[in-house]
Order: sequence, then structure tokens, then C-alpha cells
Amino acid sequence: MGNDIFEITVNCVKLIIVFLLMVQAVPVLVWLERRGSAFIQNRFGPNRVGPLGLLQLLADAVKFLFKEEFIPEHGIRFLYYGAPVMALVPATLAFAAIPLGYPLQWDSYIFRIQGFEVNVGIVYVLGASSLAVYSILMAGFGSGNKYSLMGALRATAQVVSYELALGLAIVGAILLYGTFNLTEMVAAQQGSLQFAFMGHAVNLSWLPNWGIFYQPLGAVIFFAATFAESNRLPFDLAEGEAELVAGFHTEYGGFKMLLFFIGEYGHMMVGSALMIVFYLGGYGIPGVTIPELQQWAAGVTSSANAASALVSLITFVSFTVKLAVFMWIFIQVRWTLPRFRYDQLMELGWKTMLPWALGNTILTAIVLYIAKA
Amino acid sequence: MSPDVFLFWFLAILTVISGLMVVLMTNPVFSALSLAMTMVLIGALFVTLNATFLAGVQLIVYAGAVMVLFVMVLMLFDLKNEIYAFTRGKISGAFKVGSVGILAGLVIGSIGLTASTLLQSSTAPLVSMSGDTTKDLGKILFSQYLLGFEALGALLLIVAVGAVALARSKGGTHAK
Amino acid sequence: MPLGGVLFITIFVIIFGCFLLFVASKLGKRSYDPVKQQTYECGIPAQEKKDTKISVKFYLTAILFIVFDIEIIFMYPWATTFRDFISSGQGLFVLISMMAFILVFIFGLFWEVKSKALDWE
Amino acid sequence: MNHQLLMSILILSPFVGFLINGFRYKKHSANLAGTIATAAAAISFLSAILLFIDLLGMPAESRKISVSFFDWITVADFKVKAGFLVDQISAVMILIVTGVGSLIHLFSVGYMHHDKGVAKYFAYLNLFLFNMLLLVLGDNLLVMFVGWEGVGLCSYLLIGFWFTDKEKAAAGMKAFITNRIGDAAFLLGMFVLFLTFGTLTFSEINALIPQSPETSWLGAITIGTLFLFIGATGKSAQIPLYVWLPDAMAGPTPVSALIHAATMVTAGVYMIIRLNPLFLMAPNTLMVIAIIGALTAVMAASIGLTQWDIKKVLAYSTVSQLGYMFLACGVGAFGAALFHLMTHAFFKALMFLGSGSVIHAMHEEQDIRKMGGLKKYLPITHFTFFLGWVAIIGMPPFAGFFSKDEILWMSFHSPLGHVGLWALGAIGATMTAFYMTRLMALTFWGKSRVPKDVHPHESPAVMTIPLIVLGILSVIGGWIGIPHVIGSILPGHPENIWEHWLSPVIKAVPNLGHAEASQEWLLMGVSVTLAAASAALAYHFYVQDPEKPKRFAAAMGKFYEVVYNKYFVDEGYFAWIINPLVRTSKNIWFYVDVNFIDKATYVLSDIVRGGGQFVRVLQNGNIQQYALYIAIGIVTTLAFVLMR
Amino acid sequence: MRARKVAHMPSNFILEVGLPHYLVLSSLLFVTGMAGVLLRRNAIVMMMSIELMLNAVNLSFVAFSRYLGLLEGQVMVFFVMTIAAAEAAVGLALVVAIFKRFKEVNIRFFEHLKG
Repeated sequence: MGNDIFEITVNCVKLIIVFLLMVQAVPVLVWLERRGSAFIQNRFGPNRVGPLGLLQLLADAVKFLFKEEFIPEHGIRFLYYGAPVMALVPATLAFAAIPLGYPLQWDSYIFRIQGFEVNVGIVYVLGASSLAVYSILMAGFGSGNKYSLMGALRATAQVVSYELALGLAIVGAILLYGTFNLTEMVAAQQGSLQFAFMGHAVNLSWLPNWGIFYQPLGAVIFFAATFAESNRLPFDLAEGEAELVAGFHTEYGGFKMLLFFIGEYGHMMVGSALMIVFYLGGYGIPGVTIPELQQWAAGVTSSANAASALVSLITFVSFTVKLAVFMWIFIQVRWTLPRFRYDQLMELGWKTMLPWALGNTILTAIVLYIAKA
Repeated sequence: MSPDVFLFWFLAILTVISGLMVVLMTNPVFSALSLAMTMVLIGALFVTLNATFLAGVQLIVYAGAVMVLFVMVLMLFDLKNEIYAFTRGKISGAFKVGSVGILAGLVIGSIGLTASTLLQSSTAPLVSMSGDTTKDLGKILFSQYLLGFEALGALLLIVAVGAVALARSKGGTHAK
Repeated sequence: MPLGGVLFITIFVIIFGCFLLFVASKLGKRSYDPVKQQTYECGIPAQEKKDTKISVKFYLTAILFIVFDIEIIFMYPWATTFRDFISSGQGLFVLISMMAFILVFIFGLFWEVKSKALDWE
Repeated sequence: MNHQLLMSILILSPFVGFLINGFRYKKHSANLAGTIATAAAAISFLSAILLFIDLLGMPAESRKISVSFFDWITVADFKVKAGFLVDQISAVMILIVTGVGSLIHLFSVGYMHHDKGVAKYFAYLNLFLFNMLLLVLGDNLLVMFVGWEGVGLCSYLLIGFWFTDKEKAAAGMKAFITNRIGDAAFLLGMFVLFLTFGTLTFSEINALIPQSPETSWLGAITIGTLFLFIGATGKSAQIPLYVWLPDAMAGPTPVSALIHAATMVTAGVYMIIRLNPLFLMAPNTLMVIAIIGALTAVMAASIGLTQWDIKKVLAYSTVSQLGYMFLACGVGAFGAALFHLMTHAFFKALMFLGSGSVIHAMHEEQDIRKMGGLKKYLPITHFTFFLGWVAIIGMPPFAGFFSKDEILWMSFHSPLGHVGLWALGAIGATMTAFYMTRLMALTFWGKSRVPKDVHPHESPAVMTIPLIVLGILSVIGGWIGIPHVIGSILPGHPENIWEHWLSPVIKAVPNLGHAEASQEWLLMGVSVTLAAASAALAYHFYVQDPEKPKRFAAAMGKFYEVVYNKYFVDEGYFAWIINPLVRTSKNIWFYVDVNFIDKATYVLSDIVRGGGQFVRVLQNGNIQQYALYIAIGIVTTLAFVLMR
Repeated sequence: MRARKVAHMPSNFILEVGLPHYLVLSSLLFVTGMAGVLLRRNAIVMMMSIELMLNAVNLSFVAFSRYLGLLEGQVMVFFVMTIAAAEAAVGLALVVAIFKRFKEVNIRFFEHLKG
């Protein structure tokens, strides 16, 4: 029983840390976005508070805390307050399932650098993130404002449409790895690019064995759909300023707004992390396999535990670097591309991405069959 | 109380409460949200029964798709609190409540009566289905139940065609 | 099984969010100005909400989403087991049966495109 | 490739073609639709050839490819499999069906080029091919019956293809209804056979056949085979059910060639050949078959003498030739019947296609009085038609000679035969020569009677190529069955490949006496001379002295009238069968149904309605009430189950 | 953590969770849904109650599948889910059509459809 309590405590603390990791990343990203956009637009951005304007985040947070509290008169209290809280949940749940680093082995106890391990990882992550629309709908309906409602319905229709392309793009990856488990997927992408095709062994030692080389089309579709899923530009129709004021969070302000922000950035992070796990080798480092890394770590420190910790740390850093690159891409895209029109958006989702994803699936299945049979 | 047992009771009680809320809430939007929660909780119960893949599907299909449809429709119609949420007839109401109660009693009673035989064989799972049932599910689905699977494909096609035709009937594309 | 973890983090996040909202509401200034409570309407008095027309298209999209989502979900068990089927020699059969399914899918998609159910004016 | 796959391709390829063309039935592109359909038929033909080659590779005694796809019907002891069988008989048939079928598909591309419903047309044609293959390949009577009904359906659809024309639609109905009579008999025959043998599979029936022939008229086998034969008379247009075939010429001409000359109408013959061991055990049936066959041959030929419609002439000729096939079956010469079936498929399909080419050239004109002298406009059509002509009138060494002569010889020589049958056959052959020459002369030779505004032109290559191929087949098609008497004097002594090929599956005629070569020569000589003389007479009548026939007809007076009006058979059917039937059923309807049964039911319905007044309160459209009834039902049921 | 006392008869209903627990839970949800179908007047809520009933049945399917060691139960749940979703889609399409006509989703308005 004592063991149980230990495990439960460790896991709970770990989960809270993962959650806080995600939450604390948001101010940094907001800062990055503001500075980055200023950089792109040849401005300065926030640069007064603290070095490089970094303390702007704290100032913002304090300002948010002291914002005035109000509900719109036609609003429904429970939905109005529940929506921002709900916005946090799906992103957190999904993010907690993503392996962030190589498991750490402390004596006989294996400590996963991951909120929790789910053996049907993909399905779980998709399921969790499909709950995100409730937050949007609750906000839209709870505000008692027609602009909010329209924005919410638009956002829902958009998220839902792109969820199809997203889900279908992954089928190719699942076919490739033959598993739902994210950790196994990462493990399958270690080493250099090598595969057997119709009896011929192909080995390209200068490329990592990443999924993107097998699934380029799938990766592109998946990444594009991720933008739409997290309501980011060029797909942020839900908050098209000119048409619907500010979409489903028209009536929100202060800390409630911040919670929506956290949810949105959380979605971006989940999307990027999934992208990394499916197509870019997860926490692996290109050119170096995990056993090589372990060997090196064993050479650096004498203790096996410390070596394992070192490996985990390095892989975690590798993952974080990849994640950062993707986050930057998100920001760069937001400030460089124009917005779609709504009909264009739906057309892109249904008539372009869905058929292409379908074609990718068929192609993958046939190639896989030819390669294996 | 072991964690598993605690989880079951926690989930079961929450499920029953949210299930009751579906029926008792006078605002249909709240009913729908409670139902979504019920579905999520039933998904969690699937996990306790080692059907992890189904739990995920439950989340995606029921919570993520079907209930979204319900909520969207309710919001589309802008339905708020209902003054007459329940049927009114007193006699038929009594009949209805009575039949529901009797059915519950009968079913639970019969489960209770057979509990001893059920339990003998089933407190612990007969075949340990730990590990990955997902792949087995896929295998059985694509060999033994292939015909049903293809038939469902056809059914979904018909639904896609039929539902769209129905919803677009009578010309107008706008609902007030 | 991570179920406990999932429940824990869900409850934790909800409590965390509620706590933040509570703190913010306690710290924030409060003033009861009836105009401030009004629904946002670009500065003019709010219109009746009943006049908003919301297109059934949203609903159509949701229906089609359900249908296609389920079809995609059906592909998941196939995708995980396809390699096993290939190695057990049933690959072609399963491939063909799935292709038949996908054909139905494509047919549905094609029909929806052609019937303009997916067009937004 | 394994047989199962080949067989599936063989059967399903036309079906796929049907589906494709069927789904795009509104399209007007003849080229695309035709290409799809022809490709489907050609693929089918290719797999038929592959199957045939496989069959050739097997030892002669066990040449049999049998494929069973699934259990179709299983009811207690009654088990039917969706099984298909390729043996010597059905191999020949599938080659004919798919080969001639492919050619006719190709021809149709040109013929139907301007038609609006071309995709529909090709869809039907492919469907027909599919059903015909089912009929031919089925290893039991039930699968065969499916095909049997299917080809009937396609025949109906294609006869009435231009259904906006009321007469053509009526012709389709006539064909369908007449066929239904036959089909009913076929079903009865199947019942009788099932009662007798307990199975419908050919191989099992063959294994259970008694050793000695059944002499009684009331024996199970005799009755069963008689019923089957009535079914065959419906499908194969024999007396008394032949009336639909001439009317069936309302369909597009390639259809007439494929369905109403080469393949479907031979289904009855094929069925009898398929069951030949069984029919041999019923000599009484055989006698009926032989007599009806011979009578049909003569009667149809005589009607053919007087017709003016190019296709009607060919139609009666078909009926007459089918009569020969039945005559052959009736005298036990099943091999000869199948042989004639094959050669007839070649030359009659050729002649129909040729007539199609003529009709096409004449802008839908079918009356031979308005033709003549077409030789110079349509050289290829004329030449191929000429080949068909010499084949059908039985000139050596063309295909028709060998098969028809074999039939005539067997009808004389076989112990089941009779000199009278031979005489009828010979008369029929003479008439055949006459009316075919007449057709030839009026259409192609002599002075042109073409109206001024019509400018005949040769048909495009897609139409002439099938004609040429079929023309070649009409020439050489008979050479595989050269009889011994002729073979013995020819250099290299060619064997009778045909007889050799069929010997394992077709039982020889019992108690066949020794053939006198001189006798055989004599009969051959007589029939050939008669045919040649009659052809020469016809040439004289219609080319050299075109006025003579009219005078001759006038001289014949009433008799000519009767023959010209097809012996008033249609009118007779109407007067004696159809109208009385309609009257009787009207009376029955009025007195029994309206006055008695309906009134009785009104009383019942009043009672029910009166009771319903009480119950209708329950069905008030309130769904929740309904749900409550369901709930109460569940509760009661569950309570009952638990308390029991 | 997973060490469960294996006993043929449960010493305690609360501490030993087995098949009957899931069945009872499932039947409770089922009758709840049934009550909703019988008592609610809003057509959409009725349909939601039907979904609840279907879910209850799914739960018992999975429970049986687990405790009898047969995967068929899970396959069945898969199918039931599909059919339930199809039913929801078509049913709601009907409701939308009715709503367009009567501007109401009260079930009593469906009575106008009776013949």
C-alpha cells in the first residue's frame, strides 16, 4: 500500500508540473508573439518593462487580475463562467499524454517524462481535443450575444471540419507504425532512415528515420489542420474582427480571456507536439540513437541513475527545441499570412484536405501492402 | 478500498447523477451538456473495463460529434428554459413513472437474484484481457464482422445523403 | 491505467481555473452600471436576438462531420492491424475490403460536393 | 490462373459492364458505352478461351471444370449451390455466347451510334450476356433457371427497347408473356424432377437415371421431360409457342442477331442437350420433340416463303432452323443438334447483322420490295451475306451443309427416327433454299427498287468487321464435324473432331444400326440437289422473271393467303384462347370477387372498424404514449419471465 | 495496486466490484433514459434520452465483454455507436424540418404527422 501512495503522489505531482509547464509557457509565448510580430512589422513591441520587455508578462497578469468583473445581462451564469475553465481541460488532458522525454530509470523505478502513458494515445488525444468545442459553444451561448453565438457556431463548424482532415491524415501514420501508442511511435523513429521495400533494404544514413519522410503529404495536411483546430490565423475566422467583433469571446475580458488564451496556446502546443511525435521523431535527436546517448551519458557520470537522468534531460531538451521551432512557425504564419474567407475555409477543409488525406491513406495502404507482401 | 474500487464508485455515482440531470434539467442546453458529461464518464467506465480504444471512440464519436450536433441544434433554435418541460397528464404520468420504477425494480432485482451465479463466474475476469485488446478488436472486426462493417459503411452513406436531404427540405436554408 | 491520473488532472484543472476566476473576481473592481451590463452591439441598443438568422449550413456540417468521423474512426482499427494482416497473408483481402469501404466514403463525399451541401454561399 | 478466378471473370465481367453502363444510362456517347460493353464481352470471351484451353489440356474422359462459389439455398435436404460447370457442352456454348456476343457488341457500336439510349442499350446487352452465361454454366437446374428468367427479362427489355412505339412495346410484352407460359412449364418440370430425384444438380441427376427407358406416357421422367420441353418450346420458339419470335424483330437488329438468333433462343435446345441422358430415357418425349421440331421446321419455312419484311423472313428462318435442332434432339442426335446450334449461330447471326447493315444503309427500311440491286452499294455486306446464304441452304462445303445434313441423316438413320421425319426435314430444307434465295435476290440482286430519296451506303468498319469474321466462321465452321463418309474420300481423312469431342458427355443413340455409306451418299445427294434446284427456281422467279411470283401467288389463291397470314395462328390464339380466357376471368371477377368475396370482407371490415373506434383512441399520434405502451409491454414480459 | 482478493462470493458489495455492479449501473442509466423518453416534452431531449439508453446498453455490452472474455461485445458496441450516431443525425434532421415548419420542438407537434 505504501508503494501505491508513493506512486499516486509522484504521478499527481508530475501531472501538476506538466500542467504548469503548459500554463507558464503561455506568457512566454505571448511575449514572443508580441515581440515577434513587432519584429516582423518593423516595430519595437513591448520593450519597457524589464529586460527586453520580459517583465511585461507579469505586468499583464497583474492587470488581468484587477480587471473589473461583469456578466452580460442576457448571459447564462454557469455557461459564461464555465466556458473559460472548460477551455483549459482538453488541452491539458491531451498534452499530458505526450511523451516529452526518454523515461528515467531510478534504480528499479521507471519514471516517465510524460503526464501519463496511454496505450491508445492517438485516440485518446483526439478524443480529448474533440471536447474543446464545448468550451467554445458554452462561451457563445452563455454570453447571450448574437455575435458570440455566431462566432461560436462558426468556430465549431470549422474545428469540426478540420478534425476530419486531421483524423484522416493520422491514419497514414497509424498504418506506418501499426500502433496507437505515442511512445512506440517515437521509438519506431529512432536511427537513420532505413526500410525494406519489396525485399530491397534501403538505408539512407544521412537522414533520420522520421515519419515525415514516409508521410510528407500526411504531415502537411496534419499541420495545416492543426492551425484550424487551434483557431489560429490564417484560420481564425471565429474571431474575424470585422464580421463578428471578436467571435465567441466578445463578452469576455480579464482573467477569463486569459484562460481562453491558455487554452488556445495549449492547443497549439498539443498540435505541435503531435506533429513532432508523428512525423519528426518525438524526443529523439537526429543522428544519435538512444543507446548511443546512454553510452555517452554513462561515460560522463559514474552513477547509472544520474546517467539516465542526463539522457532524459537531453531528450527533453531536444523535444522542447522542436516544440519551440513549431511555436515560432505558428507565430510567423500568423503575422505573415492573410485570413481566409469563411467559404474558402470550409471548401479547403472539405473539398481539398479531406480528399487529399483520403488519397494519402489509400496510397499508404497500397504501398505498405506492396512493400510488405 | 483499493484505487480501482474507489474509481468505480466515483465514476458510477457521477454517471448516475449526470444521467439524472439529463432528464431533470429544464433547460435543454444543460440537459445536453449533462449528457455529454455522462458520455465522457461512460467512456471512463469503459477504461475501467479495459476497453481503452472504445473509450477513445466514445469520446470522439459521442462526446465529440453526436453531442456537438445536439448542442449546436439547441443553440441554433435558441431554446432556453422550458415552462412545461414534462408531460402533463396525471394518469399517464403516473403510469409512466410507475412503469419506469417497476422496470428498474425488475431489472435490478433480477440482477440481484442472479448475482450469486454471475459473481461466481465473473468477479474476476475469466479471460484476462489485459494488454492490448485494440488489435484483437481490429482483427475480429475485419474478419468475422466484415460484412456488418461494410453494411455500416453503406448505412452511413445513406444517412449522409438522407439527413442532408431532410434538413434542406422545403427550400429555405435559414431557420429562424 | 492512467484513468486516475486523467480524473485527477481534470479536477485539478477545473479547480485551478475556478480558483483563478474567483480570485480575479474578488480582486477586480465592481460597479453596477446598467449600460455596462448590456449586450455588446457596436454601441447601439441591442437588437432582439430572435432576429438573428443562423444558417442551417452549420447543422449540415455537423451532420456530415458525424458521418465522416465515424467512417474515419472505422479506419483506425484497420490501420493498426493492417500490418498484422499482411504478415498473416490476409493483407490483400483486408486491403480490398477497406478499399470498398473507402469507395463508399468517396461516393458519399462526392455526392455531398455535387449536391452543394458543402457550399457556403 | 485458377479456375475460380477465371470463372468469376467470365461471369462477372459482363455484369460489371452492365453496372457501369447502367449507372450512366443517361449518357449519349455511343463510343464510350460501346467500348465499355464490348470490352466487358471481350474480357469474358478471353477468359472463356482460357477455360477452353485448360479443358483441352485435360484427359478426354474427365474434361470438367466445376466451380462452386457458395451455398445458395439450404432448406433441410434441399441444397442448391451457386455452382458452375464447364464441360464439353457448356464450353462450346460459352465460346459461342461470348464470341458471337462480342462481335455483336462491336457491331452495335456502329448500329446504335445515333440512338439516344445507347448506354442503356449496352447495359441491357451486357446484362443479357451475364444471364446467358448463368444459364449456360449453371451446374443445376435452378441456377440455369435464374439465367433462363434473366435472358427472358433482357429479351423483353431489348425487344421493347424503343418502347415509345406502342407496337414495339406490345411485341416485348408478347414475348414476355409467351415465355412465361413456357417458364411455368419449366418450373413444373423442375418440380417433377426434384420429386423424382431429390436433387436438381445435373451430375447427380445423371447418376440417378434408371438404366432402361421409360415406356409409359405417365412415367415421372416422361412427364418431367415433357414439361421441360414445353418450357423449351417457349424459349426456343417452337409450335405452339413460337408466335413471339417474329414479333420480337421489333427490337434493334443486333439484338435480333444475338438474342433471337444466336444464343437465347437456343437455350431450350441447350437445356435438352444438357439433360440428354435423361431425355434418352423418355422415348415418348423424344418422339414428341422430333415431331414438333419437324413440323415447326416446315411450317415456319413455309411462312418464310411469303414474308416481305427482311427481318421477318430471317425470324421465320430461325424458327425453322430451331425446329431442325429439336428434330435432331428428338431422334437422339444431340451432338448434331449442338453442331447445328453452333453453325446456325454463326450464319444466322451473320445474316441478321447483314440485314442490320442493310437496314442501316436503307435508313430503317425493312421491306424487301423497296430494296433490290443493293450489291453494288454494299459490297462487303453482300459478300458476307452471300456466305451466310450458301451456308444456310446447305451447300457443301459451307458450315450449314455439314450440320443440316447430319440432322437429316440421323433423322433417317436413327432408330428413333423415321423416314417421314426425314421427308419433312428435306421439304423444309428445300423451302429454306427457296426463301433464302428469294431474300437474297430481292435484296441484293436484280433491279434496284430503292426509293429516290434513299442513298444506300456501306456501313463503317465496326459493322463490317464482325460481318467478315462471322462470314469466315460460316465457311469453315462446319469443317470440325465432317462425317465419316465424306472424310473417307477427302485427302488426309479428316476425323469428325466434333463427335470425338462430345463423345464423353453425349450418350450415343441406343441401338444405332450400321450406316450404309451408299445410303448416306444418296440422301445427301437428294437434299443438296433439292436445295440447289429450289434455289435456282427462286433465282429464276425473282431475278430473271420478277412477274412470275405474283402470278404464282394468284394461282395459289386462298392457300397463299393463309400462308401469308402465318396460318392465322395469332388470330386463332386470340379467338380461341386469349379472348375466352379474358371473358371467363372477367365473369369470375364480377360474380365471385365483387359480389361475394368483397361483400363478405365488408362485413369483416365493418366489424373491425367498429372495434377500431374503441382502439383508435390509443393511437393518437402521441409518441410518448406509444413509448409508454412499449414500456408496459417490456415490464409485463419481464415480469412474466421472472415470475415463471 | 491491482492485487485483488480473489473470492467466489463477495464479502462486501462495496469493496468487490464485479459484473453485477456494472449491470446495475447500466440498468439505472437505462431507466433514467426511459423516464426521459416518457416524460420530457422536448423532442431533442427525448432523443438525448434515447442516446442515454443506448449508452447504458453499451456499458453492459462492454462489461459482459470484459467479464466473459469475449471481444464480440466490444464489436457490438462499435456497431451500436455507429447506428446511434446515424439515428441522431437523421432524427435531428427531422426535428430541424419540423422546427422550420412549426417553430417548435415540442413532441406534441409531431402529432400533426399522424395519418
